[in-house]
This record gives sequence, C-alpha cells and structure tokens, in this order.
Amino acid sequence: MKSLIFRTASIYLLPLLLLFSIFILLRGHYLPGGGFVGGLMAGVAFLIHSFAFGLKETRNIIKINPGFLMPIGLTICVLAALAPWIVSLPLMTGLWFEEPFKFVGMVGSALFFDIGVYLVVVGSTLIIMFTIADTV
Amino acid sequence: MSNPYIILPIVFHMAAAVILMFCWFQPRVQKLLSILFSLIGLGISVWLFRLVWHEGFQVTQAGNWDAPFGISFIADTLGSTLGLLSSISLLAVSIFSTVSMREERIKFGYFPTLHFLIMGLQGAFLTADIFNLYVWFEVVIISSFVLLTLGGKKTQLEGALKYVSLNLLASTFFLIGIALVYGLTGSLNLADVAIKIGAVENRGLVNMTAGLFLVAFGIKSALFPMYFWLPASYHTPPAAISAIFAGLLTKVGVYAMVRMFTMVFIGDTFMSITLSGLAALTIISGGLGAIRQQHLGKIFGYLIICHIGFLFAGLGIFTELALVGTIFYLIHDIVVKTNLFIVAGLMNKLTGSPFIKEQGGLYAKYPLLSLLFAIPLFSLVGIPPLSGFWAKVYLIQASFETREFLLVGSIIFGSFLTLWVIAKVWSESFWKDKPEASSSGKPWSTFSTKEKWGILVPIMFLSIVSLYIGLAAENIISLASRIAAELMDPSAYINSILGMK
Amino acid sequence: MEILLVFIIGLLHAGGLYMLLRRSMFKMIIGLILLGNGANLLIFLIGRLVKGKPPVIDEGLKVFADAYADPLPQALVLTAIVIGFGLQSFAIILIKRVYNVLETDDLDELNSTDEEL
Amino acid sequence: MKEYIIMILSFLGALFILSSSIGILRKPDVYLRINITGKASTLGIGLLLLSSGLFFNEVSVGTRITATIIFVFLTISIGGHMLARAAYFTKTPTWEKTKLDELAGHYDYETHELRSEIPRKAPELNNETKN
Amino acid sequence: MSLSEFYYMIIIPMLGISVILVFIRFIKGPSLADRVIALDMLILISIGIIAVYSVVFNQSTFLDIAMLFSLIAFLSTAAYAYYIEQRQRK
Amino acid sequence: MMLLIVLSGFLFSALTRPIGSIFKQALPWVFTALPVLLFIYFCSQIGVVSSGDSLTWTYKWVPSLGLDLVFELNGLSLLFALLITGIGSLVFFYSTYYLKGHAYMDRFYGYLSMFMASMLGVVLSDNLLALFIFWELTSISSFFLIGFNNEDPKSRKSALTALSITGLGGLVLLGGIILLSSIGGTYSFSELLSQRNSILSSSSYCWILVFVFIGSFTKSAQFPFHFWLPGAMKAPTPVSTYLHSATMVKAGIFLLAKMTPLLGGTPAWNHTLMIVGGITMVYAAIHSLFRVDLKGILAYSTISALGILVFLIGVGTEKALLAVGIFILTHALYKAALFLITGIIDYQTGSRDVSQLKGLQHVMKPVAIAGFIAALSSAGFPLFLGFLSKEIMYEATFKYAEIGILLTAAIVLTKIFLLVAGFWAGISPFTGELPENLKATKKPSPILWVPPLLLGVGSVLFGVFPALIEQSLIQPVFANISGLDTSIYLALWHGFNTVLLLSILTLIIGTAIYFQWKPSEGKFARTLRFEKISPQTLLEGFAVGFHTFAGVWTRAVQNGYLRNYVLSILAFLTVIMGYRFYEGVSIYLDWNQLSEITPSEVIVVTLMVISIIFAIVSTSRTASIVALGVVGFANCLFFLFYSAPDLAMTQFSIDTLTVLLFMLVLFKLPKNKIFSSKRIRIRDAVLSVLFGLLIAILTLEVFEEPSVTDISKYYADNAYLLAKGRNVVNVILVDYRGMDTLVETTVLIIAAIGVFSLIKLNLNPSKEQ
Amino acid sequence: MTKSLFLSNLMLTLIWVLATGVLTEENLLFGFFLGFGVLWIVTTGKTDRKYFYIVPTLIGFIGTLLWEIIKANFMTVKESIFQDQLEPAIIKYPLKAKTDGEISLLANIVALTPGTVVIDISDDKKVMFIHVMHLKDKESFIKEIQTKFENKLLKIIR
Ligand code: NA
Ligand code: NA
Repeated sequence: MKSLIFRTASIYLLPLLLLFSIFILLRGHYLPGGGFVGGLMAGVAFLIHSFAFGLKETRNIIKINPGFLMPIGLTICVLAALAPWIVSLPLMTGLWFEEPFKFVGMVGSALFFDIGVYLVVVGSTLIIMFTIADTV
Repeated sequence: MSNPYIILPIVFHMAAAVILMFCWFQPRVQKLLSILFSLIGLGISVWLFRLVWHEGFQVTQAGNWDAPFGISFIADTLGSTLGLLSSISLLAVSIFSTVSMREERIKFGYFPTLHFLIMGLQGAFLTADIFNLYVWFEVVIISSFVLLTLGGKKTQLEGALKYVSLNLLASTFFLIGIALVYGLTGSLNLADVAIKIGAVENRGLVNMTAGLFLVAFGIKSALFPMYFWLPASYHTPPAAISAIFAGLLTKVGVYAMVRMFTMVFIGDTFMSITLSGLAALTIISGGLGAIRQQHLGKIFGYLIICHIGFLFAGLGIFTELALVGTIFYLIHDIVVKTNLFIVAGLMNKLTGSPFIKEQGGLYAKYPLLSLLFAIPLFSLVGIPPLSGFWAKVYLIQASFETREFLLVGSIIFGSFLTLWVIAKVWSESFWKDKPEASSSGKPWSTFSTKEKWGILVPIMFLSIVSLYIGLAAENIISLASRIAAELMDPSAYINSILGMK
Repeated sequence: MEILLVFIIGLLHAGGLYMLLRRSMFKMIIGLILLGNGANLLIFLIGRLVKGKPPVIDEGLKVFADAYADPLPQALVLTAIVIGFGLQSFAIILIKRVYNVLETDDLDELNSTDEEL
Repeated sequence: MKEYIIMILSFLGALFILSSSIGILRKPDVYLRINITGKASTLGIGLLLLSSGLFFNEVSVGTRITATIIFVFLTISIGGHMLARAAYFTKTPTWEKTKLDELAGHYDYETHELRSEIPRKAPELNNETKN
Repeated sequence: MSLSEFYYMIIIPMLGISVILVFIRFIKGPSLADRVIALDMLILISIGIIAVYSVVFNQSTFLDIAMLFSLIAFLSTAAYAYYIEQRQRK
Repeated sequence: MMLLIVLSGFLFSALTRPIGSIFKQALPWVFTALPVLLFIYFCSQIGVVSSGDSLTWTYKWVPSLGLDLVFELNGLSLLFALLITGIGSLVFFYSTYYLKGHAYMDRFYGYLSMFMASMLGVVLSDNLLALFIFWELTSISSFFLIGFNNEDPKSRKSALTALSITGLGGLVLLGGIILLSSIGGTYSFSELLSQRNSILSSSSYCWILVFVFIGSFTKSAQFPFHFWLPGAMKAPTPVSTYLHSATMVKAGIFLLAKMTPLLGGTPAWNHTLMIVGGITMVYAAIHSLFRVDLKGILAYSTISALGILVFLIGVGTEKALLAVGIFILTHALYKAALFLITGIIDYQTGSRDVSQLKGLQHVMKPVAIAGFIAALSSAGFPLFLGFLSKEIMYEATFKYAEIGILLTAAIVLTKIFLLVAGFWAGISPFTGELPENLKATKKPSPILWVPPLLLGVGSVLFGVFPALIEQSLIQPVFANISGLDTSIYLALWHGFNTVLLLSILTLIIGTAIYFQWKPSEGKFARTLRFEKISPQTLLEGFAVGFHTFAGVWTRAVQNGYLRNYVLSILAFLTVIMGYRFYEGVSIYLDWNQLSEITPSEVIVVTLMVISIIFAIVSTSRTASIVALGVVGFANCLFFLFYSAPDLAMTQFSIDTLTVLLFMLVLFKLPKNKIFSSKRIRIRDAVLSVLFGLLIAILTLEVFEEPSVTDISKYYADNAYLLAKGRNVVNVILVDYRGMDTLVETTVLIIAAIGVFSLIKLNLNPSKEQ
Repeated sequence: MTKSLFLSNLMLTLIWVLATGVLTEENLLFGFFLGFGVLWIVTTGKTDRKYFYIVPTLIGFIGTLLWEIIKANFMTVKESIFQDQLEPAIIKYPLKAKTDGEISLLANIVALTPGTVVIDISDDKKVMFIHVMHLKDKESFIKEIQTKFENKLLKIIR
C-alpha cells in the first residue's frame, strides 16, 4: 500500500508482534494462549507487513517458503508426539525435563508440540492469505 | 492387548505426506515415493491386520491417559480390515496416478493430499473417540475437497460446490450430535459413551441425537435422500481421484454409521425400520439413476449409491447374519469400485469420450483388455461366484428371516438393475462399433511401456484381489462373520478400551 | 441467560439453513458459517456457563481452589473453530474460483454435472 | 483511595467512549466519523486500561497495559489515516458543508500516485466528492 | 458502593449503550467505510469491556486478550484499506 | 472327477488364448474333443444310474454359507447331461465348418464350452445355491453367445433382452432358493426333500412357488416372458441349436422337474403350471404358423414345446411326468436337427425364407433326409420317437379328472399346429421344384449334414426300439421327477383307443393344414397388427415406461438445484427429529439451573440477533460479511464472559481472518439478488425455523440433563500435577487430547494446499481468468 | 548498520522484559536472544533503521502530547453531546519533515490531536493532506501545527 505512515509503522510493528506471538506461544501452558493463537498472531504480523510492502517483500523477510513451514511444523509435532515410542509408551505421552527452565517453564514434549502447531499455523495462515492477497 | 504401535498406519501416512510435501517441486520423486510409501503402508496394514487376527484387539491410549480420559485407539477386526482395504486401494491408485495424473496436478500437492486422505481414513478406522472421529472425518473431507477440485476444471468446480456444501452440512450435524452426546453422557470415548448412554433417562433426547447422526453419516455415505452430492461430483475429477473416492469415501460414512448404530444407539426399532426403508429407497433410487445415464462415471456413481443401499440393508435388519452380508459387501465394494473407476478412466482415454454412446469397439480392438475389464464389471454385478454375489445371499437370507420383504425385493431389483446397466455398458462400449462421428481416443499402442504397466498393474492387482474375495469367499465370510459377531456384541470392544477384564 | 443463548443457537441454525436454501453461492457460504457458529456455541453451552472463572489454575496452587468452567468443551470448540476456519476458507476460495470460471453466483445455473448424460 | 481513583478514571474512560459513540452515530460524513473515533476512544480505552492496571498493581500487568495502550494509540491513528485514505479513494462523498477540499485533483486514481501539486492538465477532477 | 458494583451499575451500561450506538451506525452504513469504522469502534469498545471485566472477575489474563484485540482491529482496518486500494487498481 | 468334468468347460474357456496359440487352426477340433469325451463318459455311467444308484461327489466350497459343490448323477441329470454333451458334441463339430474362418472362432468356442460347463453344473448340482450359480453363468455365457455378432445392433439388443429377462428371473429364483433354505435350513436338495412337509405347510410356500416359477418361466420362455427367445435367434445358428433346442431353455424345465417331488403335487403348483404351460403352448404354436423365417418358426415351435413340458409337469400325473421325460429327449433330438438343417440352408443359400425355399433335396440329399426324419418325429408319426411321446401325452391329459377333455383339446390343437410348423421347417424347403436362383447352391460339407442326420437316426432308432431307452434312461428320469418307484412301460402299440384316434386325427388334420396353409410375408404382416397387445409389446412398453419413470424420478431427485438438495435433507432431518421429539421427549425446565440475565448480556444478545438477521437480509454483500464479523465478535464476547479466554482469542482472530478472506475474495461477485419468490422464501423460512426450534429445544433439554463432569474433573485435577500445565484448556489441547490438535493442524495444512492449488492451478482450456 | 541492529536488539530485549514483567539477568539474556532471533527474521539487509535514536526522545515528547490528547477528548465529549457548528475541510499542509520516520511521527501526532485526521502524504513527501473538523482559518491552522508539533518534534529528533 502506498501509505508512508503505514509502511513506517509496519517496520516497527513486525518485530514487536512477532515477539508478542512468541510470548503468547510460550505461556500457553500456563495462561491463555498457546500455539494456535501465537501462530495466528505471527501470521497476522506478516500479513500486515505484506499489506504495507507487498507480498514479495514480506516473502523475502520470511526467507523460508511458508509452504515449507507447514511440513516442518508438522514434523516437529509428530516427533514430539512419537518421542514416547522410544521408551515404549503410547504416543503423546508427556515427557518432561525434571527442572523448569527460566521464563519458559517446564519444557517437555507438549511444548515442542505447541511449537510445531505454531509453525503449522503460521505456514498455513500465510499460504492461505498470501495466495488470496495475490489475486486481489 | 495394549500396543503403542497400532497407530503406525496413521503416523506413517502422515510422515509420508510430510516427506512428499518437502518434495513439492519434484513430481518424479513424488511419484516414486508415493508408490514406495503405499507399498510400505500396505505392509503395515497387513501387519496390523494379522496382529489383530491372531492376537485379538490392540489398544493404545494416547498420552498414556487411561480411558476414557485420553483418546483411545483400538485396532479391532473391522477397523484393521478396512485399514487394509484402504491400503490396497491406495496402492492401486498411487500406481495408477503416476501415469494418469497430469504433471500440473502433481506439482500442486496431489500426492501429499492423497496420503493425507488415507491417513484420515486410517485414523477414522482406528479411533475410539467420537470427537477424534469427527476430526479424522474433517481430514478426509478437506482432502477430498482438495482432490476433487485439483485442476479447477469447470465441471470439477461445479460438482465440488455441491459436494463441499453438503459435506460441510453433514459435518455440522455430526458436530452437533457429538456435543449432544457429550451433554448426555459427559464423555467422548466410544466405549464409555456406549455404557453411559444407556443410563440416560430421557430417551427421547438420545433418539433425537441418533437422528442427527443418521443424517450426518447418511449424507456422507450417500444414503437416500441425502446422496445428491455424489452424482453431481464423482465423475468430475480425474479417474485416479474418482477411484479412491469411489472406493473409500462413502465407505467411511458407512463405517461410522455401523460403529455408532452398533455401539451407541442400539435397540432402537424405529431407527432400524428407518434404515431399512432408506436402504430400499437408496437401492432403487440409485439403480433408477444408473439406468438413465450415459456418462460412464455417472453410471458408476449411481451404482455406488445403489450398493450403499445394500450395505445399509444389513444395518437396518441388524442381525448377525445381515451384518455378515454388510461387511462382506463392504469389503467387496471397496476393491471393486476403486477398480471400476480406474477402468472407466482407461476406457475414457482409449475411446476419447466418457459417454458410452460415443464409446465402442473396445472388444474388437482390445479383446484381452476387455476381458480384464470384465472382471471388475461382472464382479460388481455379482455374477456368481464373483465377489459381489456372496454378500447378497446373506442379505436376502437375513431379510427373509426378519420378514423384511421390501428389502428382499429391492435387493433383487437392485441387483437386476446393476446387471442390466453393466450389460448395457458392455454392449455399448465394448460390443458396439465406435461411432464414426465421435472423437477418437488414444490407442493403446501409443501408450508407452511405463504407462501400460502403470495402468495394468493396478487393474490386475485389484482384479486379483476381487477374484480372491469371490473365489475364496469362505475366508472372507469367516472374516465378516467374526466382525459381525464383534459388532453384535461390543462388550469385547468396550472392555479392551476401558481396560476391564 | 441460557435461554437467550439457546435462542441464539436456534436462530443461528435456522438462519444458516435458510441461507443454505437460497440460490446464491455467496449466501450458501454465509449459511455454512452461521451454522458453524451455531454448532460451536452449542458445544460451549452444553459445557455449562460459568462466569469469570477460566479453567486456569492460579499461580501457586496445584489444583483448583474453587469452581471453574468445564475446559473440555472449550477445547472442543477451539478445535472445531480452527477446523472450521480451514474448511470455510477453502469453501470461500472455491466460490471465488467458481465465479471466475463460470461467471455466475446463481446456483441454479450451476447444474450441468447433475444433468442426465 | 485507590478505588476512587480507579472509579474516576474508568468513569472518564467510559464517558469518552460513550461520547465518541454518540459522535460516530451523529456525524454527517465518514471523515468526521473517522475523526471522532480516533480521538475519544483512544483516551477512553487508555483510561479504562489504566484503571485496571491500577487495580492489579503488578509490574507484569503494568508493562503489558502500557504496551497495549501504546499499541492502541499507534494503531488508531494509523488506522484512521488508512480509513480516511481508503474512503477518499472510493470517492466517498464529503459532507456538503465541507468548507474546503484541497486534496481534490491530487490523486491519480489509475496509478494511485499522490502529487503534491495539481498537474496542469488534470486528467479528471474529483468532482464527485463535492456532490 | 464497591468497585464491582460501580462497574456493574455505571461503567458497563455506559459501554453497553456505546455498543448499541455504534452498532446502529454499523447497520446504517451507508458506505463500507462507515461499517468498517463501526466495527473498529466495536472492537475498541470491547477492549474497554475486557479491561472492565478483568477487574470484575479479577482475571489479569484478560488484558492479553485486549492486546490481541487491538492488533486484530488494526489488521482489519489495514486489510480494508488494502482491499480498497487493490480494488481501485483493477 | 465330477468337478473336473464340470470345470473342464470353464478351464477350456479360460485357456482359450493359450489353446489358440498352440493349436492355431486346429483349435475347434480340440474344443470339439471335450464334449465328445464327456458324452462318452456320461454314456458309460448309464448302466450305473439305471441300476438305481446315483453318483455323488462333494467338495466343500463355502461351508459357512452351506454352499457345497455336490454333483449328483441321477436319472434326470444324466438325461440332461447326455443331451448337453451329446448335442454339444454335434454342435461343436458342426461349428468347425459353419464358422470356418470366422475372426473370433476362439472366442466362440470359449463361450460355448463355458456355457456347456454351466449347463452341466446346473443339472448336476444337488446344492441349490450351486445350481443357482451355474444357472446365472448360463445366462451370462448365453449373453455373450447371443450377442456374438456384436456389430449388429439387433443382436446386441436381443442379447440384452435375453439377459434382462433370464437375469431377473435368475435373481428371483435366488430369492426362492434362499427362502427355501431358510425354511429347510439347508441348500442341499436331497436334504430338503426330507422336509417336504414342513415346506409345504410353511406360510412362505406360496412365495417360494412364485419365485421358483418366475425363475423357470423366464428361463424356459413361458408366456408372457417368451419373447426373448425369438429375439435370441440373432445368434449364429449353432448357438440357437444348442441353447434353444436342447439346453438353456430346458434348464427351466429341468428345475421344475427337479422341484416336482419337493414342491409339486399341490393345487397351486399344478394349476399354475397347467395354465401357464397351456397358454404358452397354444399361443406359441399359433404364432409359429405365421412366421416365414425358418428360425422364427423354430423359435415359436420351441416355445410351444416348452409350454407343453410345463403343462405336462403341471398335469403332474404319472403318465404326464413320464411324457415329460420322453418329450424332453424327443424334442431335443428333432428340434436340434431342424435348427442345424436351417443353419445349413442358410449357410448354403443365404436365405431362411420358407416361402422362397423349394426343392433343395436336389442339391442336398442327406440334409433333406434328416429334415424329413426330424419333421416326422416332430409330427409324431409312428415309428418315430415323437409318436411315443405324443401318445403318452394324450393319454395323460385324457385321463385327467373332469377337465381332461379340455386339456386334451388344447394339447391336440397344439400338436396339430406344431406338426405344420415342423413340416414347414423340415419338409417344405426340400420338396417341389428347385427355383432358378437356388440352382447354383453347392452341396454342403459332411461336417454340416452329418450331425442332423445322426440326430435323425436317434429319433428313428429310439422310436422303433423304445426298449433301448426305456429302462436305461427314461425309468430313472421318471423316478426322479415323480419320486415314485413305479415301473414304466414304453410301447409302440397301445391298441385301438381314443388316444390313437386322436393321434391319427392330429396327423391328418395337421397334414391337411400343411398343404392348405402357406406362410407368407403378408400373413406375417397381418399378425403384426396384434403386436400392440402382445406380451412383448406390453413388456417392452412397460420397460420403456419404466425407463421413462426412472428418468422422471432421477430428474426429480437429482434436479441440479442445491437448494432442493438441502431442502430435502433438512426436511428429512426435521421429520425424523420432529417425530422422535413427538414420540417421547420429556420436557422440563429447571429455572434454578439457569443463570441470571444481566443487561450487558442482553446487549450482546441483541447485537448478535440483529447482526444475524442483518447478515441474512442485507442486499449488500460486504454488509453481510461484516455483519458476520459482528456475529463472530459477539460470540467471542460470550466466550469472554463465560470464562473461555482461549476461545475468545482464537475465535476473534479466526473470525477476522475469515471476514478478511471474504472481503478480499468476493468483491467481484455481482450484487446480491433475491432469486426466489416470496412463497418459496416463506416455505424455507418456516422449515428453517422449525429446525432451529428443534435444535434449540434439544439443546435446552440436553442442557437440563444432569451434567456428568468426571472427565473434566480428572483433567483439572491432573493438569498441573501430571501434565505440568496451569491452563487446562491448553493442556487438553497439547496433552490429554493432543491427537485432536495434531489432526486439526493437518486439516489446516490440507486446506492451505487446497487454497493454493485452487487459486494457482487452472487447467481450464479456454481462458485464464 | 550493526550498531543500529544491536540497539534494536536491546530495544526488543527491553520490551520483552517489560512484557514478561520479570527483571532479572536471565530474562534479559533470554529476551536478548529472542530479540536477536526476531531481528534475524525481519531484517532483509537493506532496511535503514534509525528508530532507536527516536524512541527515547519520543518518550519525552509524549508528555506534551498527552495534554493535547486529553483536550481532544473533552472536545469530543462536548461536541458529541452539544453538536457544535462543524466546519470541516481537507487542507494541504506543507511538510518540513523529511525522513519517513519524521513524517510518520508527525502524522501520528497530528492524528491524535483535536479534530484532525491525516488523509495522506504526497508521494514526493512535500505535503500532507489533513482533514480538519473545525477550520477557522487555513493559514493559522497550519501555523499552529507547525509551532505546536512539527518544529518541536524536529528539534527533538534532529
Ligand atoms: Na464412495
Ligand atoms: Na486444538
């Protein structure tokens, strides 16, 4: 969009919102939030950026084809879900580090799972919205 | 018996789809990988089937939470059998796809979606949780949406519109049904629900909920008067996609219906009568549709409907004998319908037209191919001793025993219409000379060797399977009988999930 | 309050289906979305209404000290919402494509695949 | 004491919001409505957020509220600009009593170029905006 | 008068009336821009409502939702502007 | 051994290709060897069977279904097996020349041997289900045989008609068999026999009869299903010979004969068969007089003969059943001969028009001799086998209770007409002056004329020396059909009595008519006037009507209008749910369970209601989209009020994205129009509101049910302790019910793929958007 | 460039700490790495970033702004309720500010102040079009903005 103000603002908004989305992601296990909402927020952040600068520019920023974010995220999810198989437990069984990490809290398979969800949601939101925005 | 690895069929196809997505820009690699994955997937399904057959039900509780708190997965005989059949269909279709699918479609996610679809089916067959079942259903329908519209041809889009809207409607009803079941029982675990729903005093509510499920699954399995999406859409996508749809999609609806109505909503006479009536109407309506069509895909599409009626006849009668018939027919139908649509695709290609009026001369030109085609065609009709025959004996017998003469009449009538339709197809497409005016097809001789094998191998593979089903009917019957017995008495299923002795 | 919510659920269903019964593709989608909303609200209602007590365990506690809202329906609705989003966006795009290719919004003109032959 | 501050702040906040809601309903054209939304609501929401911040009186809540307020201020002003711009693009008419429209003629609706001066041969004067 | 009583008796009704007023604008339109403004305003008011409810229910986590709301409100405005701009270009 | 015998035909048929490639030109001879060998085998068993034994051979195929392959060689089956293989040998042999050089010779023999095997299966099976299987196989293989000249549309149509009728009959028969077994508890015929009484007294007996009759009548071309048979004459003549003189059409007769001891002997059985058989024989006999096409004459006379057989089974007396046994043999012999002769004439002269064919004895003496014999046997001249059978027939009817006279009259009349028809087919073409155009006719090859001559020899031989077959063949057949041990006695001379008088009368009147009555196109054309009311026309009319109905039905159901689809689904659901509601939902409302209503909630509810209505009625697309956004937004406020912050966040983001998508996508669409009339809108509204009401009530009542929350409680109790999370909703999402989430992310991925491909991939040939 | 990125990173760290509300060295470190990651994601390499010069001064400027904003709000209240005489206009405002940052900031400030909305800025960044609710006199209005905001702002920033 050819709006100077908007463009200038988006430059600052993008990192801020991404940060916020990670925040939402990490605290999901303790407070409202989680992979979904976090992922959606990240998606929205990139979307706003793309409104300001156009899709090409935003794609450059993301560096990785958002299409590949989806399988990557899903892989993380699946690995997190299947990790218990190593110790002959049913899938999705929670595996946790004994001690909590600072500011992240307890780290376990569920967290990785949520991260996977985050990536998938970012990827698919971007694919859907970008594809559409492309045709407008 | 507890076994954490029984969800391997699900996870494997998910992994397969993920890997295929990473190969997004390499159609050739995707083709090879898809065949490879389908083979391995078949191996896994065989493993699971054998495991269940020899050692009984296999259960795993996701997250290691005891049922009914977590999501339970169970491989029972029905589930593992259907899983095996899906793998068989997938193998055939993925081989067929490598030669029949246009490169563009492969570049736009055909194979990953295909494997996602199978993953969804496997999930639906293995899960023992109603809401999880819903989620698997959604995977199945969204994949089918994608496959159906892949390429975006005019007819595809038009068909998809009806397909999508009615299937979404069904999903909504399903979801509402789940909510009500949760409200009534406070549980989502199928086994737990089966136990708790009996305690609900306000039976009217249970019955109304059953009505919602009937319609939700009725739409998905193309029951009269809810099948409209099927004739509108099944003939529109490429043959490989139609084939997998024809083999599996409506069947998963049937599966869900069988599960719900043998475990949760049992002892409901009104529903049994309704199902019988709908089955009869479905058979007749599908048959009537089939005899009117000229488009090969639509003919077979209506026949799917007709035969869905057979499946539901057994459920409506609801005796063990009847369920044997239903299960046998289900097994037969998956294999044969898949094959049939592959064959239809090839016939279309060879003659250059999907309309039987414009087809012709196949027999004169390709006698051996025609004989190969005859196997699925006449298996469908159920010319004894081919696979379609056996189940009908059970169904007719069961309907006689419960004195549902309307069903006997419709089964006989439906069989007759099928026979007539297939004979007409044979007479038009194979016997008749090719009309001069019609567009010419692609002669077989111009196919490359790779293409020839890519087409023949799946057809032969499925034909052999269906011949096996027909000629070794004894084995299939014993399988179907075991499944039917398990369905009639779900206590084993319930106990293994809830971990009771 | 539940009565009002039930009324809205009924209205959402009625409205959604009414829209599905129209001839316009666009209205069809609106109908589906309304229906989806209705279903979600229904699940939510079935889980009972509890005011201002989110199912989040307070800092420092190990279990809930007092009443809390049923978390399971919430999780179900969440899943349903996300799935609904996937399906609805697909449906919306489908409509766009149909319109681009066939140049009509009138569903009555889109019946060639149903015709005999 | 704290309670009264909270009450006053939140009352003012609600009042501002209410007034801008009245404004949005009563103003005669879209630009005025945009104008009014941007003003009152920002402070209204800011005050409401501030009052709840006071209520909780925690650092973490305070920081988040500060962030939200800044964000709201920022987005509302940018949003107002974008809405107004979009409205002008779609040739949404201005109120008939608008005194002056110096923007007329500066936009090139084809290329979306906004010139600082009206070109000599203006291809199309934005006459509709006056009606 | 306790704080929550004050909120229930005065603040929430005020915000409620605001919602209604804005909603009337939303219904009336007449232009799309008007509706978007109204929607925007609705979201803003609901941020206020969230702030109020967070106090009433003593749930500070609600304030994060407020943050998300403002973000999304901005998104919708931006999208609308983007949409208008792209449409004009066609 | 027996399995091999039955299967050998299938085996040969399956191996057609390899045999063809190994033996090439000699393929027909290889195939011909098969029936010959089988015939020899069956002949060798005559002795065993006539001694009263029956050979059985069992293979358990599908035991759980009670389907065993039990092949039993008894009197009845032996007679048929001999006919099938014997006439089969001749036909196979005959075809080696008749179809010489035909492109699809291999196919032909493949079908033929498959057919032969199926027929053997039918007659040898003791298990009724197995019998049905072979029965259907005869239908299918005959479909291929009748449609052998598949380039000819008429041929295809006949094949289809034949298959339709016999196929439908077959399926009905299956119903009968299954019903029979569900009463008797077994498919084994011999075991069923022992339960005759319980079957006869069963309430389903009538239905069994109906089913079995329809099966037999369709197969044996009984009135009113007979018309497929003349149509089936489109097949090559050897096929007609085989299928329609000796084998397939006789399968129905075989079945009736086989069933007689089990189901027969009741008035329902006897009367139905007498009436249907009687009508068929007279009707078809009259028809045969009006045909000019040799094959047409033969077809109708065959139908008539089949009618006689059915009629006789219906008469059901000892004599009658004996007559059945003999007449099956007689008819097979002479009719096969006549068909073969017709084939020769057709092959040599290219014509089958009796009004044109004359004096052929000058060019084909042996054929003429065979023709004479066949015609005379058909007429029942003394010293021919036909005489024997006719005598017994007359005797049987004449002695039948009160209506004996009537029955006798009918059969005499039939016999007279059949005599004429037989003469026209077997004698007329050979007598008289050879017309100019036929002078050039070549002498047929011995391969062609030996088979009919052999058949003729048979007719004469058995006619002169009935003792040859009396004990060895006919006695066991009789025993099987009647279930009696009575000895039979075949004699050439029964002394002067009424029957002989009738016999002579038949011959005289028949011969007289033959000389007076000349079939011609004109007469044939005149019969066409009655076509309007013929069963064929009626049934075909019915079929057309049915087809039309199917069209009307299908168009009505699958009408192409999505709204109608939704409407019927919705109506169905509403009816189902409404009925169940009416049937028994106890309604109660406990106000204590409900929470109080606060003003702010009322505002949100109002907001929601208005936006829903606005989204529905608004004519502006964008307005309804944004209204939709408000609906979602209000929804989100509910979530917020009622303790679901996670939901509020998700719903809000997703709702906005959806609205966004809508906006970006749909601006190209034309303005909302109201398409439907007011009446329709009201109808839809009423239905929707009704459904909404049902859902609302259902929801409220389910809500009023005591809530069971032990699962939620478990979740809450263990969320922090075991799953290490405080936000229980999130713990459910990533742990307790993590599978849901995993799958749901997959849904998103697939949707993204779908959206991507839908937008980017366009294979429409015409124009890019 | 490196320096500015580093500063940005620090800024993000600060914001993180503010957001989480925990001020310890571990959280600072964690925030720093998080910020680093985010910056890595968002930098394309050619974006000119000077915002960290502006941000601290901006915070000082906010004080003066707040007053204007409060004024604006009370004005709105009065206006909405008593419906004053409106004299709306769109005027062309010549910019002294040059850089994107300056212009954007100014625009935002103008937007927050009484009765004004920025409609757009010309492509050559010379003029800004402002919608004014009560225009008494165009020249004095421009003057007011310049003296009240633009000059001060530029002074702070430059
Ligand atoms: Na299907
Ligand atoms: Na979820």
